[in-house]
Amino acid sequence: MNGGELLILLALTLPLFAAAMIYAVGRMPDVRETLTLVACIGLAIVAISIFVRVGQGDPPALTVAEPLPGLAIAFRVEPLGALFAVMASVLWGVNSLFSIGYMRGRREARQTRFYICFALAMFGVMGIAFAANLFTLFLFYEALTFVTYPLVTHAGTPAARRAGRVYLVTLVGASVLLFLPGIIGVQSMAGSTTFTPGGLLNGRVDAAAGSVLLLLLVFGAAKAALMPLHGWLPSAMVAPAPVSALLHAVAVVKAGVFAVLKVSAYIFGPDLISTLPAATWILWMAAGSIVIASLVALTKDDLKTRLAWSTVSQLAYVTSAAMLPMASGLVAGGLHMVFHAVAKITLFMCAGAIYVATGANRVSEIGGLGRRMPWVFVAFLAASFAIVGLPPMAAMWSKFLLITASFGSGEWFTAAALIASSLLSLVFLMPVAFRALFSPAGDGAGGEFVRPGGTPVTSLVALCVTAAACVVLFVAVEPLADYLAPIAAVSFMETAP
Amino acid sequence: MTAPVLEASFALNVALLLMLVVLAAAVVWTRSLLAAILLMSVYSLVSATWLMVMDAPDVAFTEAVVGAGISTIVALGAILLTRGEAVRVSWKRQVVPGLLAGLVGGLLIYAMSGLPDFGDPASPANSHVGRAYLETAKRDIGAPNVVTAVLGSYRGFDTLGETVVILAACIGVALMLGFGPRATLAPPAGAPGDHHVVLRVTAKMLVPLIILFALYVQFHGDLGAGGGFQAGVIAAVAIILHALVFGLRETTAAIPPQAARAVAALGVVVYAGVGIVCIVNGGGFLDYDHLLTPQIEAMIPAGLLGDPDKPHHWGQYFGILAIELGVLMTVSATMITIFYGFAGRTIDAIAAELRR
Amino acid sequence: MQLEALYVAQPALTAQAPILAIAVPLIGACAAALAPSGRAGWMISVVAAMVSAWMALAVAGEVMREGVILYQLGGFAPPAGIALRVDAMGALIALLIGAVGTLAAVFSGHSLAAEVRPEKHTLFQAGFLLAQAGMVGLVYTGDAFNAFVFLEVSSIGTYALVAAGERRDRRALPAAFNYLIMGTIGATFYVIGVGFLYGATGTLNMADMAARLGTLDQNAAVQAGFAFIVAGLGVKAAMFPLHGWLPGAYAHGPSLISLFLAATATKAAIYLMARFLFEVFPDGAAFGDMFLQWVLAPLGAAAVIVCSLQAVFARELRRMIAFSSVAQVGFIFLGFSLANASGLSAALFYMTAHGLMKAAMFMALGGLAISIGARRLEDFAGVAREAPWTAVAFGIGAASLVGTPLTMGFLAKWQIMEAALAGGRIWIFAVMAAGSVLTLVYVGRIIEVMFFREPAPGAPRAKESPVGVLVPLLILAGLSLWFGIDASLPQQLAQAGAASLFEVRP
Amino acid sequence: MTVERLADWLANTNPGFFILFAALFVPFARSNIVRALLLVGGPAVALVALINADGLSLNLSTLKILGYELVLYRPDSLSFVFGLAFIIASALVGIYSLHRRDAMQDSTAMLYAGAAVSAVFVGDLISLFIMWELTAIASVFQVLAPRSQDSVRAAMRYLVFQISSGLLVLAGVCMFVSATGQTQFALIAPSMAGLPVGVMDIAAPGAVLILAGFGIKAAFPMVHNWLQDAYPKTTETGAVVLSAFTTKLAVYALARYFAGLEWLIWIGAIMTVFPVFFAVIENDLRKVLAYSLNNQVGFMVCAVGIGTQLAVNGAAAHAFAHIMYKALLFMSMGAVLYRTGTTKATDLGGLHRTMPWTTLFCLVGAASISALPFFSGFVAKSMVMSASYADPALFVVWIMLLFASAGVLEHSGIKIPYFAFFGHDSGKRPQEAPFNMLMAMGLAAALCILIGVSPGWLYRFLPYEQVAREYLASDLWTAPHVLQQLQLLVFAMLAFMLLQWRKLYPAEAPGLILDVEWLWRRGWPMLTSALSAPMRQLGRWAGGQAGLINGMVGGLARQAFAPNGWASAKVPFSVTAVCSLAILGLVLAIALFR
Repeated sequence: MNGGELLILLALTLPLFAAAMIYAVGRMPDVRETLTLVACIGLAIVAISIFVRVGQGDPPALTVAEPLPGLAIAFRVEPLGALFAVMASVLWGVNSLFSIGYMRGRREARQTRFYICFALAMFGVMGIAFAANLFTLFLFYEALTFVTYPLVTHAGTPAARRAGRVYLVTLVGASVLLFLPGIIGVQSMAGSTTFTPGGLLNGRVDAAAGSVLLLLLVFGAAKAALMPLHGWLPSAMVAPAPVSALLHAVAVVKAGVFAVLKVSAYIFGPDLISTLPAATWILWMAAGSIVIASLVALTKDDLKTRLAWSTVSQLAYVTSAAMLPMASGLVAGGLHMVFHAVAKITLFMCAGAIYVATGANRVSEIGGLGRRMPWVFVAFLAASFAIVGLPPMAAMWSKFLLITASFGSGEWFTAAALIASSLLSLVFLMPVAFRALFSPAGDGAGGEFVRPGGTPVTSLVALCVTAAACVVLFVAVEPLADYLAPIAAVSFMETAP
Repeated sequence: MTAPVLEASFALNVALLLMLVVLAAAVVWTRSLLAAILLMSVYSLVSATWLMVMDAPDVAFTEAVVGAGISTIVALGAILLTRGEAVRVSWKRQVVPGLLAGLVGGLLIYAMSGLPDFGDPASPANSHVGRAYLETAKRDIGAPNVVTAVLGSYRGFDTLGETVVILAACIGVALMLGFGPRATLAPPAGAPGDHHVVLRVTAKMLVPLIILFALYVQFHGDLGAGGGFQAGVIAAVAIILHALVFGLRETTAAIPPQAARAVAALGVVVYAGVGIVCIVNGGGFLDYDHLLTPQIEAMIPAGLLGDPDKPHHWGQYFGILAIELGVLMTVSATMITIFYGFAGRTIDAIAAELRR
Repeated sequence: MQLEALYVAQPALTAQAPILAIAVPLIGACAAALAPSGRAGWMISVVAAMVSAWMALAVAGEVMREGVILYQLGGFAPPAGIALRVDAMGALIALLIGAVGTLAAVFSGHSLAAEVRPEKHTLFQAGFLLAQAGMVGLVYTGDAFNAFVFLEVSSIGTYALVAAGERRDRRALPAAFNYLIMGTIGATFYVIGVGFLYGATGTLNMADMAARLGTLDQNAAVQAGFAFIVAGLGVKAAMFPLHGWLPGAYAHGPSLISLFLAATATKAAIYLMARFLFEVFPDGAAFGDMFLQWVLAPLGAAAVIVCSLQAVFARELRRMIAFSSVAQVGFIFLGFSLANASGLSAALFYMTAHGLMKAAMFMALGGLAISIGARRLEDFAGVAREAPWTAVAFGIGAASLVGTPLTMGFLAKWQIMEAALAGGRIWIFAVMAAGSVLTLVYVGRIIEVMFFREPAPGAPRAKESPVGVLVPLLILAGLSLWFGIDASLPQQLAQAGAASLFEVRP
Repeated sequence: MTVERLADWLANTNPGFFILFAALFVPFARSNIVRALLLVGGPAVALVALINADGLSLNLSTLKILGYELVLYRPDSLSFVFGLAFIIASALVGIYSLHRRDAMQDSTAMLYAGAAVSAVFVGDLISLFIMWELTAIASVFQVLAPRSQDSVRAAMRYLVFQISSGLLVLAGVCMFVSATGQTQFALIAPSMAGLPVGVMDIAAPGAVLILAGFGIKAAFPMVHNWLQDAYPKTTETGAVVLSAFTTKLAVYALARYFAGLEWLIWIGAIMTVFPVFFAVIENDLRKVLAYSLNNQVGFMVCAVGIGTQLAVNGAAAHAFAHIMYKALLFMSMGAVLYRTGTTKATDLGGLHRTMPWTTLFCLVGAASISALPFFSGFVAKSMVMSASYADPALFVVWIMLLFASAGVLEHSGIKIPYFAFFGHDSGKRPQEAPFNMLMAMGLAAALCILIGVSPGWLYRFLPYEQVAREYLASDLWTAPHVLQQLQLLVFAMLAFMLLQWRKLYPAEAPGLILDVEWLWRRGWPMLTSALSAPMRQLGRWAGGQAGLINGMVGGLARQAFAPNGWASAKVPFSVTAVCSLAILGLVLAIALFR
């Protein structure tokens, strides 16, 4: 077993091991949470090592088993996956920090199960990130659905159970009805499902079959919440804030768009995508998603629901990116995946911090709160800027690339949707921070803190870190983009004038 | 039907078949279950006659014994436990099934056209395997009755299976009816036992005779119609007669239900055991030619079984004999078990069980 | 795993293995019937079933090495004598029967005590062994009439065995009666069909029959025979809408029987139907193709959709799973209806997968039934907390049923769907997908209740299954998982079996 | 060595960055001295850096991002004059706001100034966009600073306009870049007389979008309301900050990319004219200034549109002068607001008694905006007027500008000082403005006078220095020029007095005057309330279509398959038996007849 295989194995087993250990020490909260943090750090180190190796042109690979000939459980890391893994593992750490404050602050029940499921979710994410073929990706993709189900239903209320049912039915239903058929279609057309640079199906399918497969695979990745398969995401907001933060802003939904990106880059390839009419249809759907979800977000008073709708809109950015018949779109999508994750997790953590401190979860209740919770709302403001795509937030770059790519490929419709959605995001996000920070005190139900002392310090640290990351990544965009360039087989240095 | 000759047998055939049709219609028609059972018994008898006319004595024998005999008794026992009349079913609910049955029947008659003519010597049934049996049975088996040769040896595995089916039925009945409280089939109180003295005396005389006949049928199977199945049923009839006349307690004292079940199982053991012995002796399962090892054959006194120099089939001979014994045991014991199962299960006993 | 390298018995024993796989449980049944106590009966049952499974394994190895095995009974060459004729397909199904039978026998030690009156135990074990012997015989035999005999051997006993569930659930009696009537209709149809074929060909040996039928596909008697055989086997295989007997029989019978029947009974009938469809009747006969395309496939699809929906709305857990079995038969028929090697191979694989997972699910319920006599779904609320291992094993079976990756069920669905796609039958593909979703819905309901719901106050508390139940249960669940990761054993057999029927090399 | 390197570094870094950098520390400055040092020091360093800039060497500082070359610093004579003005304004603002201790407002004001300075010095479209958006973001905090419900709402409206502008620019830039691959303005088109102005062809892809984006920021007619809406709602310092940068940055961008575009002439002309009417009747003096700001920017836009070397000079000079005197005017009004709490004309009057210095500085500002000779306005505006006069085709425009000049004289030059400091005595006797305010005002006033008296100082920095020198030498101080301006002044004064005396001066509307703003302030809520029902419907649909399907399909299925439904009622075996017969018949029929 060489170092690369060991690293992949570590990345996969570390979360599992952590889950087992957390279970074992479940009765001792301090040990349990220390353990979680240690695991987070460990996983982040492993993920970063893999990231570095990929950057050095030495991508780790590992084949675990081959249930049927041509159907292997195999891993092979490529830049997008490495980036995804680093993003998820690092944010897991941040989010764990946040969770500790949140869960203790709320005195939530079943905390051990909560941490276990998080660790298991990371297992799923690592598998998705490193999968060498669609089948393996599917495997972990499903695993991720199932291990996050207990988190969605964490509250155990009828509403939570109902949301959990919607969650499962939509995600697994789409997987079974669309994604899996798509994979089988790929397998039967190409004889394998291995992610191949330049596109596995490129040159092997005609436009009709390719279109059908593309539709199946893109809509099948329902975690990407492309309308009309987005309903699960807002309803999953019954989950505790850390779950919304890590899973429904980062891991789960990003697994969806990650799958879409992988499919686009490695199963179809930019060349094939550019010839498929279905890609255009999906672009239209995505554009519709972007605008409609933003409009709906405007009408939501519940903060987390509003954020969830914004996520629906933002995820459609990445889907659009994957469908653009232009290689640089893929890079834009990959970047946006990361940048949006950092921003959205901040917003959700802020929402959680507000909730844990004051019990307020509606936009109309937070007027003037900013005076007592300045850090939270400043972070919220920064992340809002990032969602809108304003400098100096990293998301500006991905949006810029995306719009450029849309215009470059003649998809002005997508570009218009992106512009419109930016403006709409501005309208539904900015007032939150503005009202909290700049309205006179006592505008809303300010009242006393539910939790003495307000937001727990660990939570505060976590959200400030990610808010700062939004800015830091603005400067670090260039290396990231260069890192991702191989997935689209483009080099910015060469193709850009 | 190449030549439209109105032979006697043809007329007989037509008459018998018409009777069968009428009987079947009557069975469907009548709502009295008792009448239906009796009509079915008659039906069996007529069809046995018809089979006889068709030159199938073995089948006719079996039909007479099983269809007209034992199943009637069992069915009679069964209606003791239920109502005497069938539920009236609205004719409307019979329309669709009736039409369907008519349709399928019509299709079947149409399909008959694909079958060869009756008695056609060139028909596949007569020219292929059937012909082979006739040609080789004597040489391979040595049994004069080809039917027995086929049942006992060529297709002995089928017969084993059928025996097992009977054992399965035995087990099934025993499982469902064989346990739990029951009234003994004693003579009703107030009716003195010697009331049926003629019956008793006759029965006492008949039972051994029936058993003897059963043994004849059993051992004559090699030569003529008969064999373990028929013999088993006949033997069971003797026991059942005993129970009917002398009361279940008397009979169970002689042959306990457990013993009957054990014999049924042992019958199959005997049958299958023969097969295993063949294997142990180096042959295949039920390959009677390997039943007797040369050492055993050497122990048989010369001349006992005929000229040792002529081609002989002792293995086949003993094998068929042994399996027929197994069949006899299983069949008779099963019939007795079934009878035991039904007999004495009065409504009261079932109610008591339900209350439990 | 390379089956060719599998030598589990002496060559002399291997040569006799096909008949021993049948005869040992047969004799074992007699011995069990004679056994002095239920305990002894149980031990006999376990040993006999185990030997049968062992022999089935030996046969499977031999088949992979040698191709088709012919075993002449009575030393007579077919068509005069009866012969066992085992190909890879039969070896696979027999292996399934043997394995499930063995584990079920082990399991019965505890479950019978809870569900069947003590005095019936010996006979019950005897009936169970007979059923097993009958099914192996049915699978191994190369003779059409012999198959009928074994069909009856396997059925007659089970009617009563289902009825023996009456101690716990009085509805077992009408269910058994239903089963008896329908089973008999099926068997009668079958034997009438065989009669037609005999009339047309003069032989009962399937291979011989196939050879002689080659030119007879225009013969009305052959066509009638075909109709009777497929309809009769359709009843036995619970082909929609002839499945009326199944839900009751599975839901109300004793756990042992539910599990054994669910895993094997319909499989054996389907297997026989496959033999007739693809081997006995001439290739490309119009009626065969028409049947596959216009009867079997639509009925299979209807089963998938309707019975899955029935399962979704069922209230009793075992009934739910029983409906699911009918739906799964539909999946298998869909695979068959593709009428090519990959479709058949996939269907065979599916049969194996379904056998293992359904056995696990019913066995888990049986294990729970020892402590709680629950029927309704709600009664199982929160059992995962009280009986985690049992619940997990059930969950694995259920996951396989849904087609969760890394379970055998996934690979099974995958193969059928891939075959459907390769065969250009998009609608079958779509029905499969829709059926999978419906499966997910009802399995999701069960899992949610078992794992995520709090038990109702005052409800009887479940207890973890005893070791005697847990061990076979976990083995079954483990097999579902193991073959989900390394499916080479069933895959090789299924592929070889399908290939030999369609005479293509894999 | 180190000193050299430091100088080199200074000379090669965008001066705006120093201000941005300094701004980051402002929130953490606890002591007043440090704060003052930062607020003034940042611009000072920037000024040093700017003056140190080694000429016009291209690509002084570039950065590659995503394959595009960002030119972070590319000074030339056009950007120099704007940058200089911004830096000076930034320092003035810093001084002016020293009396407040509002870290948020100070730091964002500085960020804003820094972004604006950076924006004029960057050399490519992408960087311009980034800075463009930064000014928008940073400036909104000025509007928020009063921390009232009203200001939050105004801030939202303001931000929507600013970000819309940015997004239009972004869309245009993306379109342009994707079509041409070119981002550096210096490389887009050949320079005009050695200076890259008006580099973008309006027919180029995305150019219209970019122009629209610039237009919003320049407060083109119909999209000007954000200005009048937001400025008067700010704190006393906020309006000063806002007035200095945003619109002038837009003018710079217009000059850089669209100089010579004929549309701009007319847009500018209209911009100069229409605010006059509103300004005359407006009661809130800061709002009057906002309208006048609009009007002044109109002159610049018009000049940019004319696009001759003289016109561009005029635009730049006017921008420079305007920043100074408009800041001065807003500062004086800010002082009034600070001391009296209002800037309503109806509530003020007679403040000169207690606020003499403020009155004086205000008068300097008024004189400047009125283009009184020897004040800065005259020096700058003349150039624009001459440029328009030079082309006979633009006679109408010249008339419009003339009218607007009279108008601005009336409402800014006379009305503001008159109503605030003289006029009827309101009885208010506020204190003189704080020292820091006075100092800032004094510096601004000094600059106004300096430029007015010695225009050569400003003309040196103009984009086309040679043309400016010639103009100074031959045109500026000619009699007709000066006389014309004085006549205008005298007659406007007379008219004002006459009207005031006869009580014919239009009364200040005490309420809120809504112009096209109506569209945004009233129309938008009406639109949203009209749309909210369908939107909610949309939301319900989008959120609940799963439930809908569930309801329909599930209902049907439930009917059929519920334990008592028709499809799951227990089937008696007789039915199954009949079914088996039916299937048999079916298969039989198929087999027999196909």
